[in-house]
Amino acid sequence: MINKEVRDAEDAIRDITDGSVLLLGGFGLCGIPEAGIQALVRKNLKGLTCISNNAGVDDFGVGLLLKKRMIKKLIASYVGENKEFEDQYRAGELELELIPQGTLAERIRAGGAGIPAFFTPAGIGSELAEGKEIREFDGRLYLLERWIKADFALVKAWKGDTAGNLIYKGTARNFNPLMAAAGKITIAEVEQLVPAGELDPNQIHTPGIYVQRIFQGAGYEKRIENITVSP
Amino acid sequence: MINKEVRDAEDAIRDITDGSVLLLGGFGLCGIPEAGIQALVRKNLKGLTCISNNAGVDDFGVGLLLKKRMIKKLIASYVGENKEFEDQYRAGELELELIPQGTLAERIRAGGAGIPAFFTPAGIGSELAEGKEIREFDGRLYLLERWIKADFALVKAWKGDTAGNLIYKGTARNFNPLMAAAGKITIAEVEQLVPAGELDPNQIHTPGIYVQRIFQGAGYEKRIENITVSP
Amino acid sequence: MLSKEQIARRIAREIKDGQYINLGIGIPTLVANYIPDHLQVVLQSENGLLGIGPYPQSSDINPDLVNAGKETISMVKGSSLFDSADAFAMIRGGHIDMAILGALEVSENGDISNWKITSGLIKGVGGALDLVASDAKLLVAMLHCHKDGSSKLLKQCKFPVTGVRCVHKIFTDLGVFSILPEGGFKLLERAPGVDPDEIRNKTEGRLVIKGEIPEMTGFQ
Amino acid sequence: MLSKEQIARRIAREIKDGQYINLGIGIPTLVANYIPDHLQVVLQSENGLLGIGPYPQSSDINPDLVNAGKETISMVKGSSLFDSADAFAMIRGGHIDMAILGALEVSENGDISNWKITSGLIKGVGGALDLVASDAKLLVAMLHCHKDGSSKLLKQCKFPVTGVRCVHKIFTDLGVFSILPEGGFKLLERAPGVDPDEIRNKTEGRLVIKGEIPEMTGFQ
Repeated sequence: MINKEVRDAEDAIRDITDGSVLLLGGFGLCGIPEAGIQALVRKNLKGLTCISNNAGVDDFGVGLLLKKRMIKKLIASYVGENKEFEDQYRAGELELELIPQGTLAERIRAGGAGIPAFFTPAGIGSELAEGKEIREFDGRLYLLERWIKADFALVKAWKGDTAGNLIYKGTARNFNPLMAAAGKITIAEVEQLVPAGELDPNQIHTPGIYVQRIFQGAGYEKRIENITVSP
Repeated sequence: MINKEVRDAEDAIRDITDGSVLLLGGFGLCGIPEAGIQALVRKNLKGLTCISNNAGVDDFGVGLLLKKRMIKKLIASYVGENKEFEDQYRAGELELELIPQGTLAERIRAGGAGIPAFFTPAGIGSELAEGKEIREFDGRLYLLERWIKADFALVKAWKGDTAGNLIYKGTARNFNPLMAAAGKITIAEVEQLVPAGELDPNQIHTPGIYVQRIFQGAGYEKRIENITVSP
Repeated sequence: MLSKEQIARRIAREIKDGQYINLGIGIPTLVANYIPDHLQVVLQSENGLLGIGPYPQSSDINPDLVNAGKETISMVKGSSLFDSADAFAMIRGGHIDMAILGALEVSENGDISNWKITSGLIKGVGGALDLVASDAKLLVAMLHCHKDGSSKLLKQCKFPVTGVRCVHKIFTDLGVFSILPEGGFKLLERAPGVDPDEIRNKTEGRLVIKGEIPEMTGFQ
Repeated sequence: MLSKEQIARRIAREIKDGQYINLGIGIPTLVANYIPDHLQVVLQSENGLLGIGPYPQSSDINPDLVNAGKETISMVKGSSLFDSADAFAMIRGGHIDMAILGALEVSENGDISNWKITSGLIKGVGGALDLVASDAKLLVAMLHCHKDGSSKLLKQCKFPVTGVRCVHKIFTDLGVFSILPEGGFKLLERAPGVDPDEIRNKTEGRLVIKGEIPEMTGFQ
């Protein structure tokens, strides 16, 4: 096996530079690469292109990168809960590309799987179809969509081993496995890092081949966006 | 949860008829739906179209359907170890469509995922590209390939629950999860069937939504094609 | 006139045994509370779960288990977890039987606008585009009118359209409507105490009322 | 002249630390026996495994664990299992660094024919098309000539082509060859006791021999 372990988040993001294109895992604040984002904030880079389903909130997640004005372009499906985003966008300081969530997921999956383009029905009839190739298959219309790849992918898992194998937990899985496969350099942070051989090969969600660097993060806040309880 | 349990293989295949299009899981003889195939043999149907990575061997797996001349058309990636196949093919009694293994897997995955067509580099320059649309993306040539779906999918898993959730074992997973998603009616046979709630939701390989019928098979032979041992 | 909870209760009656259902944010989420116990149905969350259970007890809150509205949830027995590509493969591939969504507007030919828009800015397209383009039967749950009193049942959508000719039925505080093949909202049921004239006044698009329209029962 | 085992031993020297490698059926499978222990490499089986180990002890045979040649195998520590779509996503997506395949023929511009063909009938296309179309560095392992003495290193392939301009290096019982950008087999090394003239006689395609060609070492 190939040992992918690195010291910490700083070490893992050492070659991310101004202008890098990043995939950032997570859905809302669930399953986001907290340690990697904090290390990016400390490094204070500029001109990043960030591909993330959401933009975090003003003081957590991808929102921290927005606040420091590190992001030039954001590619996402939903940027609701973020005032910082709105201000920068209205001031013309931030580019935004909105992509339907399923199309975003499939485009990233395609990037990892070597599929340069595919057809999907999502978006037909909407303004998101403008300028895109439309084709009929079996009497139904579909849009042609391209793959998405990135210089780096930052993903968060529950458990991982030194060979880079990852197991996610609950709905914190979300975009993480797709992004892990679509990053040229994939950086995985985990809550528990174990030696290769300790995880059941049959239960691995992300095979180690997709992960170039792995480290165990500490002090995960795991902030919850909406706490809802049964009476 | 929705209870998908049926009595046995006969009950599960009750509405498969002459001329049905079937997806059959497995790689070689590993992970094949043994009980379902035996029930099909007993039913002695005609004119089936079978999509399976391999054709089994003369007296096991898909080979049993060939022997009874139940198959009109075979769609596969490799049909090496089967003399019965060769005889029928040379006599013009059997149609054959050979598809590169990765393209076969991705076309079935596309069928389950609602992607009517996608581009892949496999086959460029070969005779398998003849008549197919070729397009360049980022300086490289790709073939357009269509989805594959079927009336029925017969898959085999290690464990399953009454909600249709499946867990495979070892390399017996292979084509089974893809096919489970691409069958209009998916019939899963398992070595152990447990009540819904007993499997860890985080370890499910095939979510129950893809499975319409499930039963516990008995007396699995699990024949090995090539026994190889270390000295 | 129905409350939001009553709209959810009415929609719950559309659910059939054995269905896999995706519930959108808002009124659709409330539908889960009214699904009859004798029905076997499974709720999907497009961030990666089949088998949404009720909100957790406060002692069982799990930050790694949220729904598409980012609310903490629980799982029922027989649940399964998966990634976002698999979640939308299920939707796009026609495996989800029914989707219940909120909307800003519906047009008389069944177009829907339901993107989150704040002062002219589209804040998100989310997962709705995949749901409205799928084979799932699409039910819309919304109030009949905007806060300013203007109708949400229109000739043509004014907001950007999420999907075209995709809505099957609409459930508002005033009634239940289907979309006619030739276009137009066909009134199927009236909310208790609401007469057809009120509905006509509050519906901008073509409204078709044929014969006696039954009043919904079970809300007394 | 090298035995099949020696061809495999020679190829093993091409392997670099940290590589993910797919080994085809035949001579390539033998390469696994000669990978130096100090290298961290992972072998992929395209039916769904990363981390192929040696053949099992006879007491550990597991029918649910086979390689792409349908042989019983074992797993090393840190292995992972996945389905066939994921296995080929890895290949197609450029995650596999090197593929070592057998071949029926290679042409001087790097085309490869390696389909299983029995008396004119293509018996299978298998996974080779995806491997040869991927970004994996493609090494070919084969005997230099067919049983009838005819060359397998040709101007143009006679059998149906699996992939075009994809072969990086060829390892035969007679020598090691690279494919020149302008076409042609460049002789890099001779097998012990084989002189360039013999190689020239047995190579139908354009053979380029520049300067002194070193004899392989380590096979005495």
